[in-house]
Amino acid sequence: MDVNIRIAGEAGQGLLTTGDLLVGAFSSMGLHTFASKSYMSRIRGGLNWFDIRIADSELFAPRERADLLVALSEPAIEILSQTLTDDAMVLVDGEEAQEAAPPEAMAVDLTAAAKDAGGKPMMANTVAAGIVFALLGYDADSLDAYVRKQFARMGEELAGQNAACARKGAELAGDRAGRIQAPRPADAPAFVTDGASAAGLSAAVAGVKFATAYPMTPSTATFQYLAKVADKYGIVVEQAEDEIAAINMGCGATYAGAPAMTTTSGGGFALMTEGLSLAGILELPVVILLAQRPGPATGLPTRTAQQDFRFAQFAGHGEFPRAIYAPGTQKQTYELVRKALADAHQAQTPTIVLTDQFLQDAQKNIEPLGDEPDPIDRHIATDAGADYRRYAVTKSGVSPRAIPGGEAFVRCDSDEHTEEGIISEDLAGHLAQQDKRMRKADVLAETVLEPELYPADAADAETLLVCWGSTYGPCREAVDVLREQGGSAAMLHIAQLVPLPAEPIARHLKNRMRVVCVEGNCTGQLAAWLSESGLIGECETVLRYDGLCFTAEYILERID
Amino acid sequence: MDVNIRIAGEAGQGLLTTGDLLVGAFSSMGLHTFASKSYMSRIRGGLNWFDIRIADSELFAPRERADLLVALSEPAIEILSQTLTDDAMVLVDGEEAQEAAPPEAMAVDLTAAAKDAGGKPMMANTVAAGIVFALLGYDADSLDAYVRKQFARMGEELAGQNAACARKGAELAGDRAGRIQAPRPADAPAFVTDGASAAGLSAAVAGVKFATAYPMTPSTATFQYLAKVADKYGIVVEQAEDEIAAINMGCGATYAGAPAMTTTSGGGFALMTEGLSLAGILELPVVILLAQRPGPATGLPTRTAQQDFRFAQFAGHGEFPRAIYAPGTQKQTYELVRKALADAHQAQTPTIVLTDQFLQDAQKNIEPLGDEPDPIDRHIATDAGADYRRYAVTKSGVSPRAIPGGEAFVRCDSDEHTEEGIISEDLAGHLAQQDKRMRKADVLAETVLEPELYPADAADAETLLVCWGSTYGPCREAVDVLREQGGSAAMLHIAQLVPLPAEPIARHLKNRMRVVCVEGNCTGQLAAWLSESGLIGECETVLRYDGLCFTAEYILERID
Amino acid sequence: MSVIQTIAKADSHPSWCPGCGNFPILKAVNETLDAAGIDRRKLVLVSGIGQAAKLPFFVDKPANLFDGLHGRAMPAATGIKLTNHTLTVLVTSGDGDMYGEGGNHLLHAMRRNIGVKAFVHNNQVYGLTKGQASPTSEMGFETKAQPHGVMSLPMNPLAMAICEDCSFVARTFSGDAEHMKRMMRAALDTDGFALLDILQPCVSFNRVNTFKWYKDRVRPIGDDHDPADRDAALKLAFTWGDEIPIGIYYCSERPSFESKLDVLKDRPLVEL
Amino acid sequence: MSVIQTIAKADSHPSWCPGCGNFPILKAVNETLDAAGIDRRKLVLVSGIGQAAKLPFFVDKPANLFDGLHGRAMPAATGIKLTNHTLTVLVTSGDGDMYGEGGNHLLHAMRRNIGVKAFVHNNQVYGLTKGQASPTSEMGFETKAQPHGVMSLPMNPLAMAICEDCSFVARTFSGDAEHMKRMMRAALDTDGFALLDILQPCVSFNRVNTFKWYKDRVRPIGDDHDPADRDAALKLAFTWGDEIPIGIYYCSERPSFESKLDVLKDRPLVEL
Ligand SMILES: Cc1ncc(C[n+]2csc(CCOP(=O)(O)OP(=O)(O)O)c2C)c(N)n1
Ligand SMILES: Cc1ncc(C[n+]2csc(CCOP(=O)(O)OP(=O)(O)O)c2C)c(N)n1
Ligand code: SF4
Ligand code: SF4
Ligand SMILES: [Mg+2]
Ligand SMILES: [Mg+2]
Repeated sequence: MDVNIRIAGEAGQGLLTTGDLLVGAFSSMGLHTFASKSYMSRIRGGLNWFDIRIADSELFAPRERADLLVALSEPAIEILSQTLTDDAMVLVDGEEAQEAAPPEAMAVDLTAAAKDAGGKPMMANTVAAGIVFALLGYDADSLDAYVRKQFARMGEELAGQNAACARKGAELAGDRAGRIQAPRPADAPAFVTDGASAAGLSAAVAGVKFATAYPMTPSTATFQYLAKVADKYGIVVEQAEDEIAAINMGCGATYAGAPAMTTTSGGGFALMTEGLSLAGILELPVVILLAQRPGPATGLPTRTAQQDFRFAQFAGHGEFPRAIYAPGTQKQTYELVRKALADAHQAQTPTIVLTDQFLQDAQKNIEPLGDEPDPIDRHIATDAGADYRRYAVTKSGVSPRAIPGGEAFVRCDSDEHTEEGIISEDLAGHLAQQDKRMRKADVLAETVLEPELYPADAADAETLLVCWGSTYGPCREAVDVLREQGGSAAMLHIAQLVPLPAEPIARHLKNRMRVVCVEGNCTGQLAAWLSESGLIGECETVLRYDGLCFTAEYILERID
Repeated sequence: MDVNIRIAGEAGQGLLTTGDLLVGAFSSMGLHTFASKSYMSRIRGGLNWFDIRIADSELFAPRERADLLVALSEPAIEILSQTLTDDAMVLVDGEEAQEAAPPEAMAVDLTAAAKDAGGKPMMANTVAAGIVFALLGYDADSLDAYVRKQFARMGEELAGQNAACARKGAELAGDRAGRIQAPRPADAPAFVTDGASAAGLSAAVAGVKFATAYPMTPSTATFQYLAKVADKYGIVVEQAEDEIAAINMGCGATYAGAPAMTTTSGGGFALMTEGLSLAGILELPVVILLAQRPGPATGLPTRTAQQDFRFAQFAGHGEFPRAIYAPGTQKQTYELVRKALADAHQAQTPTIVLTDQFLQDAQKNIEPLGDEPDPIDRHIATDAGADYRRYAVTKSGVSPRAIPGGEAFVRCDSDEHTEEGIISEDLAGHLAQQDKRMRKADVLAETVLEPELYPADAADAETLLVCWGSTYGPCREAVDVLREQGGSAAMLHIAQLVPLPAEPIARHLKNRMRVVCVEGNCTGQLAAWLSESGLIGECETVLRYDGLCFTAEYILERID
Repeated sequence: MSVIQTIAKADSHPSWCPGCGNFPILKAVNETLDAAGIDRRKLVLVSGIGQAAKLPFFVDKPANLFDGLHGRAMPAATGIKLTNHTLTVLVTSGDGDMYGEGGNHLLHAMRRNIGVKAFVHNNQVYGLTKGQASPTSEMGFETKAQPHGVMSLPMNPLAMAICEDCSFVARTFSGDAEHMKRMMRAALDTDGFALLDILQPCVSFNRVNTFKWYKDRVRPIGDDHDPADRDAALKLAFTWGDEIPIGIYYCSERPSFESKLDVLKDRPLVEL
Repeated sequence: MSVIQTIAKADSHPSWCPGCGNFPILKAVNETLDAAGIDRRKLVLVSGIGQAAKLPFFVDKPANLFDGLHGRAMPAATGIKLTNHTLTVLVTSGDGDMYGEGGNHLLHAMRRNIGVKAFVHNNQVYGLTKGQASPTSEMGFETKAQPHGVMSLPMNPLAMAICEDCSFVARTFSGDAEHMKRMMRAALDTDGFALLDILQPCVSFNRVNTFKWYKDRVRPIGDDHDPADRDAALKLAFTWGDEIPIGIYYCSERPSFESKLDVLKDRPLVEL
């Protein structure tokens, strides 16, 4: 039992305010909530929407059709009224929107209502929330309480006005109250996060001390999250003049001993590839959060995609080991940013976390993520002396890591070098260093994350949907539907793509009647990687690359 | 029957002058010649060498051991005397070198000899050439004639002095004359070229009008070749402030209608990947010559490698079609730079030619390459009018290409765009454009270059060495040796890697007892690509990544 | 099931915020091109990525356009100009684009003195990415990426241009249409590289350097200023605060890059 | 069969050409570090790629060093300094590295005024890649890549630095050891960012700006020059030709970037 609420209008109309309010309020009631954003690359105008799904059991993805459309502009009505379920309700604000609305739509002048209730015009958002609450049959008290708490720090007066507006909304719903059959509050946690914040929080908690980036959608939210919490965690957050500077600053910072992260999207990542190679030869634990969006080039800046995995896999000239992670949920984003930092420090090599616009922006209420500092091990050798050799050849390939400022002299060089880190053209030495560096791929492999089979006991499900990254949720929900319908289906989600956990994947792929790779790109990048790794031959795919995220419906339609 | 002459010493000692003189003289006599360079990343000092192989039949590769070492420095003796055949001769110049030389070495003061002969000190090189000629038993007259012709443009006096020095050298050989058994002159052509020049000449002939680059070894030689012939062919050659500027200038130039090329090596290519993606979405026929050297990062700037194929394959964010070529010989470099330009213009998408330090520098005498302008078809639609749509959706994916300045307005945009080239966030339009762009992969596939089986009739050879790029020569010679020894071996050389000529490769791979990929990297990049393409499973490899080029010996030692 | 793909209708042009300083700039560009009698078929509008960089899409009459990568308008424009120097090549882009990501290209374009004209919409902020500091943001400017305010000195692009002996260096203000048009025209009439910095309020993200803020400060440069006088020009370039000079700071008689290339003497490269 | 891999023996250090201006620079660096009493364990030498950029490998006493990518010494140095501001971070690199590929970073390092010192070995040529023009090569300078001579105006890094209010801007000459050491010391003693341009003959590829050429032209700046006087400093920066001023052009009292960050007040980032 779930309801999907779509709030739509122009950029600048305050959709996010209404949306955030509702997400918070629903979550505070114990409802399971999943919210996602769809917006255009502009500051005003256009057509944006904010989807909020609520349910009495855990949600993992958005769905395509909405049960309630709150439309604040004409195009919002025109375009999105084709995306509703059969008995959906429509709430419109504004004259233009009203004209375009179907006759049965509920039309309100939200701003007038806010003023009516003694509030300010911008509290129209709270009125809208009040109406939505009532339409769903929820008690106005819960919203009132949440609103008061939320606006408390702005002073009692404002909080009171907002609460009045919320109640005004409930009132306006009139006899439509409860018209939409809504899930009952369950015991879902009140803590809400999106992928971008989960990534930022994870980095802060894991001890990132140096964060630098050049703004680029959809990665900026993580960078700005770090800026916001910088004082609390003691982080230097600096906007770089360009992405090249960002990654090279990161190389400098990790050399000097601070865990460092940089955030970017495809175009910025492209500019970082030379620096990635630098981190490879200098053996620096640089971590890149690559939040994907559709390319090529500028492409669709505010949309979602999973197109840059293979680019990330081979990015940078020359050969060096790396790890690539692709978390599926907000929680896993938190876990894997930490793992990316830990692995990078353990193996002394760069690692990359792939997210995307959908995951960056998607909000969900989950068990609170730890926010106490809990730094990863930097693996710093504190006993290094004057005879220290930064690139000592070892069995594992990992050399003792000292940082400058102590007894040891720390020398590193982007040319091939001796064990001491001094430029050298000795080819035997080069072979020793190259082999040493490549051996670290095994170090990364030792702690590789197992793919997740869902349901965990579906070892003999006939159809296996294989996916990575943010496709987790939609795939999982598709599997639920298939199984409810009596199908024999499961999902295999691969959250660490490099090194590939080949053995467990092979095990999970064995004896399946049907394997389908579900990916947000048009070439089947995971499918190709599995094929290269000898794990599958030609393989069925469900690909989406229109810029929107997957949904269970989208997948189900294509695998029947 | 072949002889390998190794001229070694410090940077700045004029090795190249001696080497070039000998290569020219041998070639002018009809000998088959193959010369390659090994040098350090410095301007003076160190240890460089220049290998010249001569034979009475065509040569394709260097060999590891030398029959004659001309050593101009102490390390040249010490290090390289371990690289000689059993009855090799050694010629040393300079006091230091003399002391380190084996007793049976021939020691000469070349500079004194030059002065003796009435020449200048720098003509010591010509004296050395004279000695080498004599040791090989070749007639001093041929060298004399070649030297006179070569130095003619510097005036009769200098030419005469050089000729005298050459004769002086012959005289100094004394009774050692003819001591080395040398091949008889055959009917090899006098035209000598290296890969770098062949690439440059091809570009000039094919009508490249705009060349821009930022200097980077080993690509610079091609760029400087273009600068040299710029006036003759009417080319604007401009050094860019960085590689990012280079590729973006190339995008601008191709948009405006000029065939354009940029040359770089791995690190510079990394900086170009964002621009590559731009060429992908703008559908511009930008061509990159990527001359490989060992990485990561600065790596070994003057050495050779084949490490950047997969990086090139996936470089650039988002998904778009491209073609990648990897010529095996100087002649094929000439052919494939042209093909890269032609294909790029036909499919309106970027293409990449992979060479490497070995191929860039390797000289060989071959049938003269055409130097008359013979421009490729730019596929420009001259009849485009006011209603022109740059990105018209067509069946092939290729849209009519107009250039600005005529009746048609030419609009292009790095964001996703309408058929008119106007920024658009319409997702249906995006799908249409993305599908259109990707269809061009088929256009590229239509003209894909077949791999070469050597020998051509070796369809049932048991062992197949599979290689790409400059490994052609060493592999081919290894196959010759195996077959001479009664083995059943062949080579499959894949000179176009993307799109992969899968069908013919599959045909050639069928029923082989043994398939070995021979590559200049440590991860087996072609092997992985063949595996991804479903053409082979796990496969044997012979990899070399010490910075030196392959030789037949190296391969043979590893496949027994 | 309906897939929400057709949102073309919502894709209104221009996509700027109401009240944005880009509107008057657009109008001035349209009018200047008309006044200068520039054949739009011989015009290429080049830009990078950003709010300002969308200008080429919004001009009133069709023209050729090349919207490249963020920060890379100058090299693309250089490639276009060298390939066909009979074209008028006009770059319109933002301060982040031209002074931040593209800083190196601007510097070296000035050295070359390529015959491209650049109009930089200087709103002292990153508009399209929602309000981070740009290279010209003032110290103390607070944003979500700079919660403690900008700590770096704003860049001085005009001083830099004067030092590199740029052919034409001027500043104007989007709030003064006539001045803007005069400056744009003068830039277009320049032979070599022309840099025109346009002060432009961003109503959504720059609450400090507002229309009024600029309006209160801009002061046209007096007739007594000699644009050939480098020292005087630099003095103007260092004037920023209570007073901001607008007008032509500096002119230099350097020949354009393309005029020096023998290979372009007879005809443009594209015809060779 | 012998594989030719062990050429370590031939890998002599320093790997510069005999007579190169880098040798006296190296000597001056060694002596200045000694004179300043800098604990080499608290020193990080940072550079990019090029002949000049090899200096860190050749210093007489061991130090920490970071030899990064071509053109990217400044951002790496910035990352190092911000991570541990108790370290002395000294960049030594070439004109191509710092003014060409790295131009944007230099510009923005000045804006930040990060407490890094940069010594730019300005030989007006690309040495390591065998003689192409650099951003400071003079017009008409002929090379294999510029057979018709350089057509762009040489960049004026000192003027640019003065315009961006760089804390310390000076020029010296590798042929004047005492002067060099004085300038190096003054740079090291600067709190914010210091730019020291060092004129350096390249005997292999620059046959125009030779030792004699520089020697005949360099002229120490008189005591009457006030480095706080921007206009006077700019005048010096535009003096190039028969006379080239060496000495401190400009000084500014801006606080360093790192001194403004609250989070660094108590201890360096690396200890947090
Ligand atoms: C390589 C790259 N990095 C970052 C971005 C994201 N980006 C787009 S526009 C922009 C800044 C725009 O600022 P400005 O140039 O001042 O233009 P404005 O929007 O203010 O007019 C940024 C950082 C990008 N598109 N490409
Ligand atoms: C990204 C990249 N581009 C190009 C190169 C090649 N490269 C190495 S050093 C150099 C120029 C060196 O010139 P400069 O900085 O002036 O130093 P110099 O050798 O003259 O001391 C270049 C172009 C490189 N290593 N990396
Ligand atoms: S964000 Fe600022 S610059 Fe962009 S359109 Fe809006 S007001 Fe103009
Ligand atoms: S090439 Fe020039 S800069 Fe490099 S070491 Fe030789 S003389 Fe010095
Ligand atoms: Mg701006
Ligand atoms: Mg230099």
